Amino acid sequence: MRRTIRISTDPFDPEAEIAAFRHALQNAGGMVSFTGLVRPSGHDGAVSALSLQHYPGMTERGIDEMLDDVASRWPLEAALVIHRVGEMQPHEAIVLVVTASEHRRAAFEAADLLMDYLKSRALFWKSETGAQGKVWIEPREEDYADAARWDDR
Amino acid sequence: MRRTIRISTDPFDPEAEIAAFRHALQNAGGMVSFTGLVRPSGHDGAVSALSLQHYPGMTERGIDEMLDDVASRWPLEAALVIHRVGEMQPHEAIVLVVTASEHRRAAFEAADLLMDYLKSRALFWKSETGAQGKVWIEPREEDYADAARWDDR
Amino acid sequence: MTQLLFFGRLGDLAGGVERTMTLSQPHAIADIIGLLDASDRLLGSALGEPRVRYAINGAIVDADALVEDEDELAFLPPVSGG
Amino acid sequence: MTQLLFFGRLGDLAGGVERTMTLSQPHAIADIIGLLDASDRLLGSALGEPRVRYAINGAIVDADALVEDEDELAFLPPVSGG
Repeated sequence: MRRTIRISTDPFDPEAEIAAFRHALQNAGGMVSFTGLVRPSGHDGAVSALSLQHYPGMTERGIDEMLDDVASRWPLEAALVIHRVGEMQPHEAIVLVVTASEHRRAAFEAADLLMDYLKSRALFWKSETGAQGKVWIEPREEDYADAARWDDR
Repeated sequence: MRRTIRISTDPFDPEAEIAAFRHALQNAGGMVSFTGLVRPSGHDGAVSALSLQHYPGMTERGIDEMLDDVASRWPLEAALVIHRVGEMQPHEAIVLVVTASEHRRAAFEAADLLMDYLKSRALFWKSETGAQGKVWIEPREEDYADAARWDDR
Repeated sequence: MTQLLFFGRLGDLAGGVERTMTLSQPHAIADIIGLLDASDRLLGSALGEPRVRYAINGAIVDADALVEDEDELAFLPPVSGG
Repeated sequence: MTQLLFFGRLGDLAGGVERTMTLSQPHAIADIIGLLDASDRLLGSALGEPRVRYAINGAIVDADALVEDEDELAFLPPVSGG
């Protein structure tokens, strides 16, 4: 499985990344992408800024291990994970996951698992700054439950 | 739920469509896309051409009803379905489904259901022309099973 | 004049997607298949296969539904999109 | 010199992500938390919360793992990405 992991403070263009990913495919019949966006209204009314922190080196290693897991579960041709860190504005892309496989089910499930892991297990810390100051965000119960779906499969 | 359905013989640029879809979003936090591609090797070795036929009017109506179903199941901000018909070349995009919602699970499940339906229930007929002539393709057992997952939910 | 539509491999057997037929009175779809079968056994038996569905003017119907002149009758073999 | 890293809200409490400490001999992480707690109870109790995990040089370890001078010790509160 071809893989790319990129964590950066630079804004990225999700569709340019998806297009580059698609053009490199050899024999995939399907490609699934998930793009996470900064919502204009967050946990605390209007969000003025969203900030993400990571543990350089270790966060990348954790995602690389997730991709090992994904590669062992499904026959994917390629997978891509891009994650923004630092300060972000509403409507900007935070995260992009793209997967490609011969048949669609593998691509859907792999993208789904990667997002569940990125939300609740990867080493990122997210804060929102709104009217009431800075708030550190923790995964919702739903996010933990989503990630746990894959543990016994 | 904002919706777009387009069936056309014209090639389309999946990422240009995804980008336009994203730029129109108001408050979605996540966006899922599935792009189906003509594989260079098909059921019968190398594929020289893939052709899709539809029933103009009725196919669109069927997809519109699928989108009613999707809108009743999940709180989506928007959904897009583009499907090529006519003659296609390897690596070209056949189908694009994009969904957007506040939280990612709804977008993932809606895109997944739409693809299951498009594969095995929407009014399209697909043929491949290879070394052994023209072959009409039918859904795999897996495709019928995938679509049936949603019937009782 | 009734418009007949043959999709997928049925179009190959019928020699084209579209064909017209004049019905002096309403006929059940099963009867129309019988008429087509009389001139082309291969097409007739393909149209009668259990997995082929029928639509009159865009609505799915059973084989005993009546087709009138000016109707559009479509024969829909198993679909495959995406 | 030991490099300490405080992620997420722990960094707010510690007044920054990075801090250094000199350890003349190896200490268990629990002992280091005790040392930090002595000068800052708020930080100390936050570091000892059950959901905070610890990593030495990038490997997740328990609170009784020994930290040597030149090690990097990271305090990892509950994560949230995507």
